Amino acid sequence: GDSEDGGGGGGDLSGTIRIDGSSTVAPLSEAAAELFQEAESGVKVTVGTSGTGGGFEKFCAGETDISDASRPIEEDEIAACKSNGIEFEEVQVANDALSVVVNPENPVECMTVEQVSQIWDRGSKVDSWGDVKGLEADVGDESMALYGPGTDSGTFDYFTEAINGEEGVTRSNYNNIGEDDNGVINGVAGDQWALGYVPYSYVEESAGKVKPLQIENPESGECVAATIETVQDGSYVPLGRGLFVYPSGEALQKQEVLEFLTFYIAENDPITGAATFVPMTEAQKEASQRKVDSLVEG
Amino acid sequence: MAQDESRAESRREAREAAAGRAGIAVRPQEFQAHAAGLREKVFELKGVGVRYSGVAAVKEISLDVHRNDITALIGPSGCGKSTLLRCLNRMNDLIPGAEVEGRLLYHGEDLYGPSVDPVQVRKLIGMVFQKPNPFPKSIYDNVAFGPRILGNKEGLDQTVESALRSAALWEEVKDRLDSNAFGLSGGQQQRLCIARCIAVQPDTILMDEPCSALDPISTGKIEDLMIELKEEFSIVIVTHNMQQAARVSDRTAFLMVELDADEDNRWGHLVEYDETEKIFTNPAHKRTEDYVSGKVG
Amino acid sequence: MAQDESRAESRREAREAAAGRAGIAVRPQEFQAHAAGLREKVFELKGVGVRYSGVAAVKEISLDVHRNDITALIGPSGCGKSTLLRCLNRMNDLIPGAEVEGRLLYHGEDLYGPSVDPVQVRKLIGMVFQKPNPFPKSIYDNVAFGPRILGNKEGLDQTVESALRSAALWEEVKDRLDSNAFGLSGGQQQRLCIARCIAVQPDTILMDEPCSALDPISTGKIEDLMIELKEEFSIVIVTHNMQQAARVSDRTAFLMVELDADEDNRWGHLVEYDETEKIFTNPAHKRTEDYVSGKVG
Amino acid sequence: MAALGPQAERTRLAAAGARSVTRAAILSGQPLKDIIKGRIFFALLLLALGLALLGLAALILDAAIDGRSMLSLDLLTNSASRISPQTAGYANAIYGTILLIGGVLVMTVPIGVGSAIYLEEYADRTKWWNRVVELNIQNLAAVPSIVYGILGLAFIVRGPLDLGFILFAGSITLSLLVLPTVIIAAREAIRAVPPSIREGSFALGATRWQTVRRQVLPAAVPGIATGVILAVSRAAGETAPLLLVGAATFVTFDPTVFGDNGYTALPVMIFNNAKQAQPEFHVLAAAGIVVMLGVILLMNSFAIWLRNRYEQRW
Amino acid sequence: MEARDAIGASRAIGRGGGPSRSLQAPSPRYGEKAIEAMLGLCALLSVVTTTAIVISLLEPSIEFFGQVSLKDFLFGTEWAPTFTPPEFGVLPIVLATMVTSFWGLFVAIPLGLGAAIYLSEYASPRARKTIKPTLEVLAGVPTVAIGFFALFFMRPLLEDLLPFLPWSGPQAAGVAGLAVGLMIVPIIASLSEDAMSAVPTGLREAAYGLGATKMRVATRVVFPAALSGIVASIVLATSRAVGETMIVLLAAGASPNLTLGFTESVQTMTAFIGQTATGDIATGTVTYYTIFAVGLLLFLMTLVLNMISIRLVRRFHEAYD
Ligand SMILES: Nc1ncnc2c1ncn2[C@@H]1O[C@H](COP(=O)(O)OP(=O)(O)OP(=O)(O)O)[C@@H](O)[C@H]1O
Ligand SMILES: Nc1ncnc2c1ncn2[C@@H]1O[C@H](COP(=O)(O)OP(=O)(O)OP(=O)(O)O)[C@@H](O)[C@H]1O
Ligand SMILES: [Mg+2]
Ligand SMILES: [Mg+2]
Repeated sequence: GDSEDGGGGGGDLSGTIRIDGSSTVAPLSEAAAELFQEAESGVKVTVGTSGTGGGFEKFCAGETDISDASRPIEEDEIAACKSNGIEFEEVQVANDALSVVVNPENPVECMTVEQVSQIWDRGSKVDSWGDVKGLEADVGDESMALYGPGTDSGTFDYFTEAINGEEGVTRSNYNNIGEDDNGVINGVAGDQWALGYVPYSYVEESAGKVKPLQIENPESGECVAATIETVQDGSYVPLGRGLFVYPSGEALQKQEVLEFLTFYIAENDPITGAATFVPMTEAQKEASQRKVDSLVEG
Repeated sequence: MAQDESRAESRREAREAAAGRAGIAVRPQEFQAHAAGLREKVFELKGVGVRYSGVAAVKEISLDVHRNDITALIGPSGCGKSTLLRCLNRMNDLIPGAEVEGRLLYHGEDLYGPSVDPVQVRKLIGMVFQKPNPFPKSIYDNVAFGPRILGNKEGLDQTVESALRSAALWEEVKDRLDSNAFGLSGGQQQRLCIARCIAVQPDTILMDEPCSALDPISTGKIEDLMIELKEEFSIVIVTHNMQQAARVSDRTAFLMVELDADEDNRWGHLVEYDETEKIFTNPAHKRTEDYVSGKVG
Repeated sequence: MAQDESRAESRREAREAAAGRAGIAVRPQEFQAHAAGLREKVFELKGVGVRYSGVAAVKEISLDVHRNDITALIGPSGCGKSTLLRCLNRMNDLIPGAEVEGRLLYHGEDLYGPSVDPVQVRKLIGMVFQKPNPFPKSIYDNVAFGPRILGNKEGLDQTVESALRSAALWEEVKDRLDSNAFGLSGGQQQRLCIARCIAVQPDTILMDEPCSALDPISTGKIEDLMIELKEEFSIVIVTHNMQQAARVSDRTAFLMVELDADEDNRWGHLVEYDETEKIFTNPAHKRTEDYVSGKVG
Repeated sequence: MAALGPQAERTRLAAAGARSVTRAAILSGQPLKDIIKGRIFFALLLLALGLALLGLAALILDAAIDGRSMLSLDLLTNSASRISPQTAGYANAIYGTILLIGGVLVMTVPIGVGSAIYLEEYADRTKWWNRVVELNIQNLAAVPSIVYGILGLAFIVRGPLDLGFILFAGSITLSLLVLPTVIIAAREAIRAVPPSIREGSFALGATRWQTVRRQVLPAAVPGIATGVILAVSRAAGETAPLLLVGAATFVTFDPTVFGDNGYTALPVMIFNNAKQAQPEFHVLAAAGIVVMLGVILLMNSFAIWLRNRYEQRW
Repeated sequence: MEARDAIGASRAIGRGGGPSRSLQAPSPRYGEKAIEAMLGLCALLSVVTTTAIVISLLEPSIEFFGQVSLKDFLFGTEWAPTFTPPEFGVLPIVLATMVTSFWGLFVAIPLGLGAAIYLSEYASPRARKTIKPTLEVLAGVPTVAIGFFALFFMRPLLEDLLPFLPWSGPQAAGVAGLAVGLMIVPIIASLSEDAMSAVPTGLREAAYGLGATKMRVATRVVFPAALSGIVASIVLATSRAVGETMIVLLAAGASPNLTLGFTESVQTMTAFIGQTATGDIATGTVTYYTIFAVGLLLFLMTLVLNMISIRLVRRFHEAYD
């Protein structure tokens, strides 16, 4: 019913929009697609989850209109797009945060980036709470089980880069949960001394089964919890991030794709709400819409 | 018996009618002279042998099969009766590794000649098997199968009826032609197989122990039938039952297993071939006598 | 022959020893008086019938089988010979839906009594089948199978050897006891099955057409063997070969198929049971005469 | 009795002796050890079977309990929804699965049965190439489904066939996956037709194809159908290869076979829902499993019915 | 003589169609040949499939081995292709595949064979007719369903039953293996039952005739005689276990640990492929090619397994026919 904001399509558009890519961003695009199709029932939107890499592969081959990405496009992928004459723009559609989670019974409330890095860095020898230096709460020397998501995921890439300084750098002896991030939640919920990291939305939905830690802002030195506000105002660093979609210039020539993206940005609040992500700020929305417009102009 | 005769009579009439032109005289029974030298030969076997994957099963069989005779093949199990019989309509072609050697003439033509089509051969030379093997279809479809694949779809009902009559089965099944052939008794099934075979109007019928799975009553019926059928067809029958051979056949061939010195190889060979009466009362060979008198086997 | 006799002698001694207590006199050969009324009965059948899933296969069979006799069951196919034979060691228990009625005594004991264990029965009453059915094991293991499952693991080599000797197979296989039984010829396989049966030292041996799959030479050997074995065991044999029955058996039972009025039901019944010679030369019934003279079947 | 001579007396005694031995033997029953062993063995067999069946029952019950709050017809008629998982359904996924399986049937039945006929009725097994084909089919039956996914991606979606991420490409991939199973099942069914039927037909002067077409195939149809259904129900439940050949996860319209605007399938949707953060989706996944099991059970029951109804006893 | 000729003629005409006793084919039967060729083509498709599989795996694998040495791949003990720096030692995931398959077979062989013996030797025909298809339903259950069942039902249950094991995390190699076992039970049960039912009744009767009990007949006669079929069923089940993706992906996790532990989370070869192929890895990178190298190894493993089984089956078979 919000079609006036989306450019006044009035349900008379038709055509198809193919979206593929990151499974992290997929819920957003799905919510956007669903809401958009309520208004524009003639448009068929599909959202695939081939992963960011798989998504770009298809995107740069001209097989999709929009690519979901939980990381920026890489050099190789840019080259592939270029060689196929695909123009694109990176458009932010939401904010996300990663949460370091522990069991609710665990007295620890806040950690510094160094402490998290101590635990997760390559070759880390930390396997009990006593090994972690400078914790404010006294947790004794209980052994610490670690949970992390699949190493092929954007979450993994983002976390390792933000915490350990380089993408893919991490210790290897932890419980790699793989495909289903609920595994981290269940693992940490079932073990009083476990620790793990997951996308913020999984914590939101876990109904208190796990406790997200506050992360000390490296600049201000204050402990910051992940909330909509802190993520939006940029104080939840370094684990706050943006989520992106990549529309192609060619696709934007189609009225329905343009309408869809405009809708995606304008209706950001209900969309991110449905997918439990952090909505964009007004400034972010404007920036995104500018990028879309510039791509349409060519 | 009078009834049987009249049935045979009517069948003969039907054939005469089918013959199409009145001018052709259908040979009356009396001409079946038993002067062997003069009689028409259906098969002439000259040194026929069969190998399975290189191993000889029968060797050096030479004999002539005459028209409108019932020729019986007897001998102990494994002597190659079935093997020999299956050469006569090239059923052995279907067994991988089976090779036939020697000369085998059918009405003077080499049955294994290069331009001979085995499918055509089997249309002319029908076969009935030891175990009744009706198709899992209705009685009607069983009999109609042959005519149908030959493309003779006209007058099918009539063909089926006359084949079933010839096989002395019509009366028993005429009310249930559409029911499954598996519902018939063993003997009825075997007669159905004979009817099925007759329906393609072969020239010769080969029968491999057609009664061995049947009870004496069914056996009797089929024996009667054979004797009736030989008016029209030439019949070669394999049997392990010497009484049966004695009862129905005109000529009998006795095959025996031969072993080589170290008992490693065994193959069938023809011991004696003569008029049935001679074989059973006054055989030329001791081994035949031993066999038919029940001393061995 | 002298050798054979001494072999038989030594076997008899072994059994006497096995009998365990000296008090039981093992009957010497001479006592086999043919005064039927006095002779020891192995089986007494009184109105025995068998139904498969409610349908009668044989009905009302009454006959006595005597000790150290070879008793032959003859009759056309399907008359229930095998069915009857399989009652005698409760093999029919294994066929779902098979029921036995009437009284069947074994050495005076009701074979189908409530406290009788069929497994135990089959240890005492061995069986040899139509198709040689050696286990897919070595020759030795085939013969040793029975003793092993009975837990008689001592002197196994000796048991195996003597069983193979009794089955007149020892000389042919003694050098290849470890090779697979499937490498033997059909006749050898059948003798192996007999050896396997003897190895558990049964009291009675049932044989269901033991030679029908064999060539005449093997058949001859097995017939000789049967005559030897009857000194020690009682034998009941089913055969479709009347000559065989005439050659080997002491008494012969002739079974025939009976049909009811509308030919819907058929079952086997006993036509005549008598000394073999009588059955074959001077039978009491017309149907027996027709059958043994080869007029039907 | 007194009139009996000494010989007869001895015979009678011997008989009595033998009788008592026999009596003891057949009444004694088996040694207790054997009886106990037999009982334990039987109990173990029952236990094995029971555990296997219990596994199946637990699986169904577990899914039904987890998904019970969503089990309604809406599940079959509603589309996927990100906004309100409580009212979401699998309509489009079910439709996608039906199309996929339809494609599998259309492709595997003729090709599978054709291959089986060739191998059983035509191929001369003494020729090495026929043996290679046979061996190859046995090997293919054991190749992991994920490898078929790779094949589908490299050869069907891209590469030589270059069909793109369309439903038909998924159908082909699944077809290749189950084809060996179908061939093996069809061969077995064809082999079960007794040679006597073929002989009967040949002896009437039928050609090989006439024999196959009119006798062997009709008699083998129940067996073939059963094999095909069992194989196809496996295809219906496959997830991994479909993920690779691009079954999209969010589709709110009924897909078409050749349309390039995406498709999805029931197991893919189940997998995707179960991974979500929101618990509502987990319930939806469990309910989806129930639907899936229902579909599989239906197909299997049909196969069993077919087998029992038309199976030819020779 | 004249009369006989006349008869010949009469039969010729009586038969109606074509020259009577001609032994030549009335037509060249091109149709027959065309059909045979088409059927042959169908069979050939399987060869094409294999070729395509090999090519689609081999091409990128060659790319992969251009950058990673075969030795490092096959004998390295650390598997971290997505890490920095990457490690390509495939042993952990191969071992994981073996461990989950082992646990699968550990339950499936006794359960499957037990069920098979029961069905073929003990069950009444009616019972067999209902139980066997029911078991076969289990073979058709989607593996995603079994995966979640393992994760959310079996894992907690097993922890309650076996509290003394060092449980940690929701995923465990052993649980995944047992779930794989549940999946392959019907394969073993159904195919072994076929093999046992195919043992000639004659052998059974021979054994019963010697006074063997039912158990002895089953274990000493039927079982050995059906061994080739039983081995074949187990090998097929093994390749299914090795190739199973969804169950291990969900229930075993993604930690490439070089471990034999029952409760430890491991990553199998299939789980690696399944996860990485749908993950965020950019195409054209070494990591991406890893998928194919692992796929090739997996393919070769199942191939070898299958060849062994065919050998075994053939060896045993020769002995029985
Ligand atoms: N398809 C075959 N392959 C190999 N050997 C065969 C084949 N058919 C028969 N034989 C062998 O050829 C020999 C003759 O067999 P055949 O079946 O012709 O005997 P038979 O006289 O018909 O015996 P029976 O009375 O038992 O039917 C036997 O040694 C048999 O083992
Ligand atoms: N397992 C069975 N179930 C049902 N009917 C059976 C079974 N076994 C035999 N019959 C039937 O019982 C009757 C007698 O069969 P049986 O096998 O005892 O005959 P037979 O005299 O041994 O014949 P043959 O000489 O052919 O061996 C037949 O009508 C047969 O069809
Ligand atoms: Mg024969
Ligand atoms: Mg019998």
